[in-house]
Amino acid sequence: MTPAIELRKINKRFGSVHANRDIDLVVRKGSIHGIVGENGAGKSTLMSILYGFYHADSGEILVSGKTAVIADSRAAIRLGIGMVHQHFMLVDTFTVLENVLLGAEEGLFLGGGADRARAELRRLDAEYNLKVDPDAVVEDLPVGLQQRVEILKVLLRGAEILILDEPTGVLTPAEADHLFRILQVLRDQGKTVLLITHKLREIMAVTDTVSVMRRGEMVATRATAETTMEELAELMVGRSVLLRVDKTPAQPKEKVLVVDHLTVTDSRGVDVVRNVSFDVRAGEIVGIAGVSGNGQSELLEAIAGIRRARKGSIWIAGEAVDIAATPLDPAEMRRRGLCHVPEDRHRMGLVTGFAEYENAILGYQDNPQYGRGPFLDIRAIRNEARAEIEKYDIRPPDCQLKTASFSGGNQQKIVLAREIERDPTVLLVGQPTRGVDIGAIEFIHRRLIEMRDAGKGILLVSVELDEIRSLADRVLVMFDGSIVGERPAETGEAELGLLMAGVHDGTVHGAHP
Amino acid sequence: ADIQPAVLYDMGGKFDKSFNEAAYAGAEEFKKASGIDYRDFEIQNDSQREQALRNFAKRGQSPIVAIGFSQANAVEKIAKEFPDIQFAIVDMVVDLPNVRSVVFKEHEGSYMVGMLAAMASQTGKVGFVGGMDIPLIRKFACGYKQGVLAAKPDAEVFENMTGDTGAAWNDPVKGGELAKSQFARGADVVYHAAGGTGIGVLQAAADAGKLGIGVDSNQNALHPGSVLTSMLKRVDVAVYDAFEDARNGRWTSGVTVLGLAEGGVDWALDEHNEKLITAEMKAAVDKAREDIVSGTVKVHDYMADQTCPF
Amino acid sequence: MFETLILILDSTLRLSTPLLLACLAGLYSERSGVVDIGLEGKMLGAAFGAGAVAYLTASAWAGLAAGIAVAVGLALVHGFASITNRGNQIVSGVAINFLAAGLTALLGQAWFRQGGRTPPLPEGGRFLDIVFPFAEELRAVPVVGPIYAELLSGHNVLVYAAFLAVPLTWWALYRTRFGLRLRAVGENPAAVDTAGISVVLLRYRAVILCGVLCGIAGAYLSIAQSSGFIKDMTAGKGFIALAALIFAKWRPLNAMFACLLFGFLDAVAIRLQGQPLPGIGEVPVQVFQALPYILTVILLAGFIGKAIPPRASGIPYLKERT
Amino acid sequence: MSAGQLPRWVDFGLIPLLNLAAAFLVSGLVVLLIGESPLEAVGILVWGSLGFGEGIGFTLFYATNFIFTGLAVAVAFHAGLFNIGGEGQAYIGGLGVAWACLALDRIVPWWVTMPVAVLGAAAAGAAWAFVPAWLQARRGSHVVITTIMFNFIAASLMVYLLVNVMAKPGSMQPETRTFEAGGRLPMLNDLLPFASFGTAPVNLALVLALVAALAVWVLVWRTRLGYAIRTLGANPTAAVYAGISPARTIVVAMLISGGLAGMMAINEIMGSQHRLLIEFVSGYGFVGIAVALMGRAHPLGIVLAAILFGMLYQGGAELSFEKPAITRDMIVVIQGLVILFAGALEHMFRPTLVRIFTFARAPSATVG
Ligand SMILES: Nc1ncnc2c1ncn2[C@@H]1O[C@H](COP(=O)(O)OP(=O)(O)OP(=O)(O)O)[C@@H](O)[C@H]1O
Ligand SMILES: Nc1ncnc2c1ncn2[C@@H]1O[C@H](COP(=O)(O)OP(=O)(O)OP(=O)(O)O)[C@@H](O)[C@H]1O
Ligand SMILES: [Mg+2]
Ligand SMILES: [Mg+2]
Repeated sequence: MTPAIELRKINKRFGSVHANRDIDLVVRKGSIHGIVGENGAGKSTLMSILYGFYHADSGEILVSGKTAVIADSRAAIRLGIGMVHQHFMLVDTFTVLENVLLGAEEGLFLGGGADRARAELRRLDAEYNLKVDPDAVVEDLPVGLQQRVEILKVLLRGAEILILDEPTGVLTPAEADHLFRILQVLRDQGKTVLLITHKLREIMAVTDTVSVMRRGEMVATRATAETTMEELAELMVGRSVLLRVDKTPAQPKEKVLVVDHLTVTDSRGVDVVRNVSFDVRAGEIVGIAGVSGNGQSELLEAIAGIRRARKGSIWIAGEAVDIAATPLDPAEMRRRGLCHVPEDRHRMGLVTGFAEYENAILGYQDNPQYGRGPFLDIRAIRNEARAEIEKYDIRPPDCQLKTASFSGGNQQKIVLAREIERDPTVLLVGQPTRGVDIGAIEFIHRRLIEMRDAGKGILLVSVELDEIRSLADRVLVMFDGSIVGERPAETGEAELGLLMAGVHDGTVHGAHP
Repeated sequence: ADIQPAVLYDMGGKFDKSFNEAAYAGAEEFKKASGIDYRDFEIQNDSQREQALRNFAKRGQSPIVAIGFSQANAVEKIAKEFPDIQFAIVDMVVDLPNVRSVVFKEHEGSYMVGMLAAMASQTGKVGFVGGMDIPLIRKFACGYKQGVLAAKPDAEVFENMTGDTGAAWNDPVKGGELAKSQFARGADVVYHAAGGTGIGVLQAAADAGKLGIGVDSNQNALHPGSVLTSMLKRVDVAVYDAFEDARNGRWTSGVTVLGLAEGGVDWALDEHNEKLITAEMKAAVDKAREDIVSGTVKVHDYMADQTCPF
Repeated sequence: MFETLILILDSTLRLSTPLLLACLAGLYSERSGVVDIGLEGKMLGAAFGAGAVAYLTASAWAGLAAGIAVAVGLALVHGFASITNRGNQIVSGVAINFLAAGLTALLGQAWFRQGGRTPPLPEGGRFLDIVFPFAEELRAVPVVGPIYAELLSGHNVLVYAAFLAVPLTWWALYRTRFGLRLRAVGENPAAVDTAGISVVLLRYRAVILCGVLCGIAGAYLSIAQSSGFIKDMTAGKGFIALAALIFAKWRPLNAMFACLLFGFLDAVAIRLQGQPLPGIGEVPVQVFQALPYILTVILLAGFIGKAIPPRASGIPYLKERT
Repeated sequence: MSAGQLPRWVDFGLIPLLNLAAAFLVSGLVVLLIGESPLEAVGILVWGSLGFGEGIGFTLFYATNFIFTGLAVAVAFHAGLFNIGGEGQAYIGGLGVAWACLALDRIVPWWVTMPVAVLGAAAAGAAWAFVPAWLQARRGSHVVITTIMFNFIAASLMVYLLVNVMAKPGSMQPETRTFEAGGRLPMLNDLLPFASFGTAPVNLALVLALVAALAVWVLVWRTRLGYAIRTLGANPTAAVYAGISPARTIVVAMLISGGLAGMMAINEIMGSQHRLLIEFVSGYGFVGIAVALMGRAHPLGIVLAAILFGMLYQGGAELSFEKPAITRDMIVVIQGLVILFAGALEHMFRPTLVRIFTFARAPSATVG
């Protein structure tokens, strides 16, 4: 059978970076083909070339056995190729329908095309169980649903070959499973799927074949059935990797963070955090599990002093902070020993246009050790940044480089280094390993455990159930703004998954209006 | 040897449809009559006033005529630096032995056109549109009001200014709107002292079938039959005379005040507006001219006490 | 009183027309992600082109076409700099303002020798007011009469065009394929690109439309509202239009209301100027000159929330970070 | 934009030169069109601005204005704010200078008046920026609109004050009386023994401008406040995260911006005109936008761009003096072309140069 896709000697440079080097790849029709590799290995670049978003410097692409010239995405779409990008290509201010319609309008005016698209969305929902409200505005949707819109876009255009670039980075296990079931249906319908992911478990679970990339090269292709996670990890990183976190039982001491009856209202006036109470002790990691968009982000932000709480109070290291009354002041929280690794490093945790060393003091710019009076002591800051770079193995080790030029994993390490090295009493951590490759994940997890063992209290928010289960000592599950249950870390995935879906004590709790 | 005359225009530039343009016309006239070429310069900012005067002086240009009251400080300074060069300034007095100062009695000319406006008005309401609310323009407005009231004591005068930035002198659209607003309030004759803005004023008058009055140079021809008259301010004559006197060796320094008596200001009567000016009107303003020249009627000069009693 | 109001509103229409046209022009450009502070320059260039050609041909329509051609030409320069060469859009806009100010005066002087002015337009060179049927007959009818005869009737064709352009723009933006893509490219050009649509072409089309509308705005100034071009005759209207666009949060209907508001404030200030205010008495004329601007600031502070521009505006689209 | 692929001298030397050359090439075509020799015109322009002491003096005098207004735009820009109000802020800044000078010039020497005048200028300019700043910070009113409006309001206020309040009696000119020696900054010519700026009005304010440029550099890149300003400008959510108050930072940045714009008046009013007069800003505030953006909001770039514009102003004046056919409008066209080619089209030659240099460096690396 002719392969769906064949790539021959693809090369791509970005300036001095050789992102793809003589890549050969054969993708069987009607298969799910996984691609793994570290951050910056060149996976996204390769897929973007296939999708006509970038142009290869040299090489050949064959689609269904025929040489294809993919000059732009339009050509790719015409060849039946569809792509869900790692960074969503959605217009946030548009409705779902408008997003789906974009580029598939059928005619100069929107009326008819919109009706057809609506009907088509209903059909796809029926066929694949992909429900979204066509009139919802995309920026109001949780990320999981946003991704669903991306998939719908691809399906609506009748793609035969689907490329998904790190689709599960933002999904809950349940959502991910749902996605994989859809991919399997698609495969069974004869479509071809290219799946990029950092999660080897997923590779093992759904793919038929897997290719490994390292530093711009294609280093191996295996039938999934004939390989192991350990082998893949080693192929990716070039050394053997520990896939499990080693930790000893926690030894919790005094309460360092107490949250009491906290209620947070968002700009639309909806209560997004409802009457939440819990505490974190020194020397333990408390995990908050939940499907994204259930108030975890707002909870973290309220504790960190970034978002105003409507009701409730917080004690940090025994001292009360009346966060509903005092003006918001994240700086004050930091002075009290509460540090915060935000969920979204691009939006909040970093100024990507700054040099690395400048980001090393974000939030601590007023600390006395970084200067005298109103002035900053650049040398002191750089020294500290260099020390962190060394300690956290941030690559490239150049503190004057723009932060945007670091890969996601290294950017995450910059944020972690900054917050952990402040030696906080309480550390809030949101999504510490989102989009980060396994080598870096291993490192980050080890650091968090070390902190715990040094007697810090850590509040960890993650949508990765795996991460929560392997790091946390206690697990709180959030659903629709409330904490719906507390479980020990050993609790099974199934039980936590049910809680996350709002099912507990045998009843289903519907979302509040 | 021939003289080497020069003109320095004010910020509005030599084609401002106003006094700078009149100066340009005078210089051109001289060039045509005498065959002697002249230099000129349009400044772009205040710092160039001195610079340009000095540049002229260094090159031995003389006489150098500076147009506009804003040039006074610069003329004073440079005239001291170059005592052998003849300077003239229009619209302001600089008291130096080598400077001729030419000032105009704009109020007298405005008085005359004010009378004509009042007499031509059916409604007893007339308007005035100025460029910017500065003393010079108030001087125009005040003389005009006095003239209107002299001809029709119960007449009403609407007074508007265009704006407070340089654009006020080049905004025909706003000028037109101001005129229309005055027409809406019942005015049927409108006089402008607003440079390029006035073009819009006269246009609005023509469009509405009302009458406009031009300023500085003869603007009667812009809309024949719709421009009642123009208040002439003979800056052209001042420039021409300065050049001519220097050429003939009749140069005098000191202050020259040009009013009705000297023909420095006047109103325009030509084929474009002769149908609009009745014999009666003409007789009345001729009479007024005599009275002003003889001193029986005194037209109030706003600059004398910074007030306008009307 | 009622009549005064009608007259003020009438004046409002005339004053807001050029603002509205320029504002809509800016809307197309900025909705596509190309910031345009060169509205002023394009309008000025168009006013000159229209004035010059209307004088030479004695045809207002030829003048309009020339005005549009000039503005589109300048718009293409802006497009070349900011779309093709990914230059700084604000710098490019500033450059266009300078170029237009200089070139109109320079060429005007070279061609007509009247100091950058174009000569007064001949018969036919100007858009005249259109009087609706029975306007005069109906004038006497109370309330409706003045509204019909004074307010609705008796404007030139460009005024009607400007106000017609509002629903048209709304329709184009929200009901056509072009509009959908235009809005998308201003928010997230990468999304448009991956949908197989050329970002560059789309933005060029937006910028050209911007030129067309600026062209009409400029022509309105020189060959409809006035009769001829005068140097610098736009007198800051392009900047006010820009302010109106932000005020309107980049939406066509809002744009109309914003421009009407600016026009109205101007008309009121013109009307009030030189009249003693009840209870206050004689007020310096400068107060009235500043009034529209002061009121705008107050309105802005009081009623209009945050204006969030199209997300990608001002940022050149660059897919390969080379 | 990474500059890594081209040698530094190409990036910071050759490319700007090429851009300027392109601007002058097109300007030359326009000059040719009106029947003058472009070569001669360029000669006069360069000679007029740099060829002799007085020309240099004028160039530097204008550059002083542009440094102030350019820095003003740049500081706001770093905070993510587009301050188009430099024109009005500088105009009002003149009030501060005039009040100081009128009060002190007959009593104390200039060096006592100067600090008061500088403070006055900065305070007045800052005050004029305060309302737009406060409205942006508290009400979200777009600073672009409000600063445009405040330019117009400033013009009205100044006409009122100059005509009705501050004018010297009996004068046609809306201007204050001329300051005495105690209200005049010394000319650089008199200050520096070796200088030969002739009668050019370049004065001590130039030094002040350079100090301001240095201070802005320190402020933006070496202080905690500057860090806060840049963080806010680059990523407002990150600023909130970092405990930086957006409202406070907006107001502070705008006050500094307005203060810098206001200080332009020191050069014009105390340094050159020695009286407050109507419309003295005459567009320097707007040119500041171009200067700031061409200088990439960096003080050094701004100083260089300011000198370039100073050259265009002064050389342009000489040019239209020498060649009456080249009117002042021609100079505006040339300025526009320089802004276009050296500013907006700055990347035009880049791809070509990259190709040339990559080829030169690795001739064997065949591509495509
Ligand atoms: N638009 C771009 N401009 C310049 N260089 C780029 C660009 N995109 C990618 N690169 C370079 O290409 C290399 C490969 O990047 P790519 O995004 O393909 O990695 P990836 O394998 O998808 O990594 P990740 O797992 O983090 O998504 C990077 O190291 C980077 O240096
Ligand atoms: N301006 C640039 N020039 C060269 N390389 C760059 C530049 N910007 C980013 N890169 C490289 O591109 C690679 C991918 O960048 P990107 O921001 O996509 O990181 P990422 O690993 O995909 O992060 P994330 O997972 O958060 O998306 C990084 O390895 C980085 O070194
Ligand atoms: Mg990737
Ligand atoms: Mg990535």
